[in-house]
Amino acid sequence: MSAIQEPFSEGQSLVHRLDPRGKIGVAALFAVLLATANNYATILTGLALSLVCLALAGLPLRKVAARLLVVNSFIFFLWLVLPLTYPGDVVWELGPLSASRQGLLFTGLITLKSNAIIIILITLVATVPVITLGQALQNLRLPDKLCHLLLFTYRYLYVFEEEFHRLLQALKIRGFQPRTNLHTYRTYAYLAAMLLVRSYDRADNVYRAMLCRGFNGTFYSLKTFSWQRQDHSFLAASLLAAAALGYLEWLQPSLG
Amino acid sequence: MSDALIVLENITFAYPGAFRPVFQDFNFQLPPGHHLGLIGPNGCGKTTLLHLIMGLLRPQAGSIFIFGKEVRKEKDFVAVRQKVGLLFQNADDQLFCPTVIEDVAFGPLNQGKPPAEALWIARETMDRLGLSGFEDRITYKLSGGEKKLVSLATVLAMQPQLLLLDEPTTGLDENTKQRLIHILQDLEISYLIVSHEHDFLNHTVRECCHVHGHCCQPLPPRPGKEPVSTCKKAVSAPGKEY
Amino acid sequence: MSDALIVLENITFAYPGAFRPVFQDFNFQLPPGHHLGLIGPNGCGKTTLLHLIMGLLRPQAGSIFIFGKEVRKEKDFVAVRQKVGLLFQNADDQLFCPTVIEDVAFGPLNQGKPPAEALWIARETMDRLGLSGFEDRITYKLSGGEKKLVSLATVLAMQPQLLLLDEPTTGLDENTKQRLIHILQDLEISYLIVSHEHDFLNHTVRECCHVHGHCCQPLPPRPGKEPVSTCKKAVSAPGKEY
Amino acid sequence: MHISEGVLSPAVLAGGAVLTVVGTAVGLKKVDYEAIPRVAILSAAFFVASLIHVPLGPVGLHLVLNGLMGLLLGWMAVPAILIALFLQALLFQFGGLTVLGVNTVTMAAPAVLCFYAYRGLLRHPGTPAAIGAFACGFSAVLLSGLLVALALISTGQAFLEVAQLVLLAHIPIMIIEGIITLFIYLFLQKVRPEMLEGIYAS
Ligand SMILES: Nc1ncnc2c1ncn2[C@@H]1O[C@H](COP(=O)(O)OP(=O)(O)OP(=O)(O)O)[C@@H](O)[C@H]1O
Ligand SMILES: Nc1ncnc2c1ncn2[C@@H]1O[C@H](COP(=O)(O)OP(=O)(O)OP(=O)(O)O)[C@@H](O)[C@H]1O
Ligand SMILES: [Mg+2]
Ligand SMILES: [Mg+2]
Repeated sequence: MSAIQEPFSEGQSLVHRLDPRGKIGVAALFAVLLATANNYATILTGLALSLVCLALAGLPLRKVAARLLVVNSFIFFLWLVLPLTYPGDVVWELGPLSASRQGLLFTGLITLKSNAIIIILITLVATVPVITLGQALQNLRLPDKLCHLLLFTYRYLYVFEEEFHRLLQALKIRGFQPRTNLHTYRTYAYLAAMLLVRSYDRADNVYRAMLCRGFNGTFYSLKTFSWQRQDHSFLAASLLAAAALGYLEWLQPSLG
Repeated sequence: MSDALIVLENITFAYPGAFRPVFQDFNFQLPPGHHLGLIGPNGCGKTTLLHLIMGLLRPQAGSIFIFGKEVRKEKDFVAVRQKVGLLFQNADDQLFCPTVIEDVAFGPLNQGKPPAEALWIARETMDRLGLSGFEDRITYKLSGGEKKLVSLATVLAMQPQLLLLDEPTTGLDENTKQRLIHILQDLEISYLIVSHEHDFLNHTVRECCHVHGHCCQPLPPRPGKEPVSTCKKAVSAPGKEY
Repeated sequence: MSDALIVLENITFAYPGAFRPVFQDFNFQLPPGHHLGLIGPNGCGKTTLLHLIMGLLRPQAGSIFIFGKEVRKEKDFVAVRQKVGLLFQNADDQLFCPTVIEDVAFGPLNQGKPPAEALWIARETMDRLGLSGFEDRITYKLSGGEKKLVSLATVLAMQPQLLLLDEPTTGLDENTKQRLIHILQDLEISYLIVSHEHDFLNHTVRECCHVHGHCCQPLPPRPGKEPVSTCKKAVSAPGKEY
Repeated sequence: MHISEGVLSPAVLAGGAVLTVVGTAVGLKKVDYEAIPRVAILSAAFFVASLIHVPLGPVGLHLVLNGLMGLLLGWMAVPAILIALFLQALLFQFGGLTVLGVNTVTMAAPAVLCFYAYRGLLRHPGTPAAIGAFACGFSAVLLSGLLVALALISTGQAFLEVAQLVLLAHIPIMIIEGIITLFIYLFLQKVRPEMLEGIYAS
């Protein structure tokens, strides 16, 4: 029912069982490597690696594809503009429009890069439930306050999403139909404002509840992580792969 | 049967992702001029039933007839929502305008009434519920009971022919409950009340009906002054346990 | 009087910006070993009273004594909150940790217990309430009734000497209410329940008390098997109308 | 508007990340423990409000509301926006990890700037405040659009036309955000003026 879901966090695959701290580190490393890469060889290798991970994670491919489709809308928009405006050798012409070879290659590079990084994000980070992720980030020494902001925000996301849903239904049963007019904008503004007012008061109550339970400025975490042999192997393999990507990117003559 | 206000035939409904359906081949009907109580344990699907009637949820199978006409598409339900009023379980979900009068006039405005007429209808409805003087109160700051009554006003302002009330008494004090009972007793339209409170049902409806997984088991009205047992008995009937 | 668990003397309290005070020269006391019900119309200040006792709100005038000691400053109230548990009206306000076990262990950890002991206490409390197996459930995914019981566990895990419950039954079905009644009947500590539901109060407390603007009008317990009328009568007593 | 992964140059990504770290540090300093639930819960409410589809002719636009977030939270809007964007990246894969810094800057910098720019105007109730609220919503999106364009152009001249189109696409959003922010402001002023206290703080 809820629009906010974590479809990838449930599963029993090898990828799901890895220590989240290792997965976060490796995902960050690969995301940065690929984001800085400019070489087709590097990026194709990266994409291949990300697809291997995807296969190992055993995620529902339909859902992954649906996500990728939505995410690629900005990239699609780039395809409409970049090849036509990028200077270079013309390979295609239609009236005043002309596409350049360099433009096509460049846009292709961006597309592959973007998809490779997103697949890594899906397979390594989205396979961790947000709650565990918050605890892992805390374990990785991110500021305490930031981690708690994350966990709190996530906790109340669902409360507000439900409230929002119910308010939308209230609009419906009172004959509201969205149109392009001021009445519609005012109604939506009221809806958002009502959510904000309630959230503000709820925050007061939550803080009071924390005080009642003896809160004195320290958050304790009960979550313990255990680093296992499979995590060692995963880290070692990832570092090797990263080295290979680095070699392709910086030590190989450009193929692109 | 064709004169029943609401007919649900062989409805199957499951929430997406839920592991079993709330309703399976479910049947229900509300004859005209009736005041019906609907009871059943938490999670048996009472709220879901009302939302199905209003088209806020759509069944996976089965047909719904409202005022004798089958309703299927969003367009059909838009028309239904003009004639059937729903009072939500939680008044906070129903009120979202800054002031009471804006909230009550919202429905009539959506029905295409000109602002002056919408305001007039809103005032008139509020008078009827004893809410005159509340026009410029901030809805958010009303007490629980006042919120409930204002919600009822927002629904009645749309001049529905049928009213569905989802647990109208939760969190209300005794006085407000009494006021609600009087208001309901004075209404000329049919209504259907979901409630866990038997006392309240005894004063507002003459028949109760118990929601099961497969049908809505009607409990015939009893003559005499003591319809309490009707509702009481229904509760102790074996329900879908959670 | 000095052995009363809670004494409020001539309390005046107004919300900032509100146009009249909720309490004016208000007096209240809770004798030890008592199970007291607190009733009154919506908005009469029941929730406010509990928040004053916990020091979540501060009165503009008057004194509060808890366990015979006057409490004034934040430091005093920090000590009070170790001994008095408050169950909030809304369970979503009370459960803010990601998982159930973390939420239940949050209080003991803040009391300075080492993690292992805190966990043990949390498990033990949950067992007592029939919640074993819920440890790793995500709090926001619990049903309404489950949320209420887990909230109660978070409060009991702090091993309070006195429990304040703010409308613990809203929206609960008959089964969950019964479970709550049994849990409360088995508790050895004093408690105070705010509720609009007389049935529930009849099973859990022997005395009721009606909150007025100026005092909390106690209604003496009646001997015999039918304490219903105690609570029933209180309701019809003239309250502060809104 | 989220920028996708893989588009921007390493220098721009790094710049965004550094600015976000600094902004978040400043913001977190201002968040005391009492404010944690408030910032988080407002952040959740904003996340949900951004799910509202506002119709404009045949298309639906999502609300951004970063101007309003600035008004209510000041500097604390930076960590709040960072968290909201991180969750969007996780749950919907909008934006991403390496662009998180840049996306945060494009949303949060206008929020903080508008807070300081329009605070004065908003302190005068009536028409000035109303104008201030509209301008706040309007210019926050305008600035966001400009920053997105700037990030694209700094990556390479090739993105000049793309940046222009992005900016163009922001124009209708600006107007709608202005109107919506105005109505929300009026609502809050009437219903819960305490929420706007940040405007009066020195
Ligand atoms: N949005 C939803 N998504 C998934 N399941 C839901 C949703 N809403 C309700 N349910 C489930 O559907 C069933 C019926 O819910 P419904 O709200 O109709 O019950 P109800 O009879 O109104 O209960 P109550 O007396 O508590 O109001 C329950 O098991 C509930 O958990
Ligand atoms: N945060 C607040 N700011 C201003 N006024 C408030 C606030 N909270 C409550 N009030 C007002 O104070 C009065 C007492 O409220 P309180 O919540 O204590 O009532 P209650 O007896 O618990 O009612 P209910 O039975 O509805 O829970 C009400 O008139 C209410 O409108
Ligand atoms: Mg219900
Ligand atoms: Mg209360």
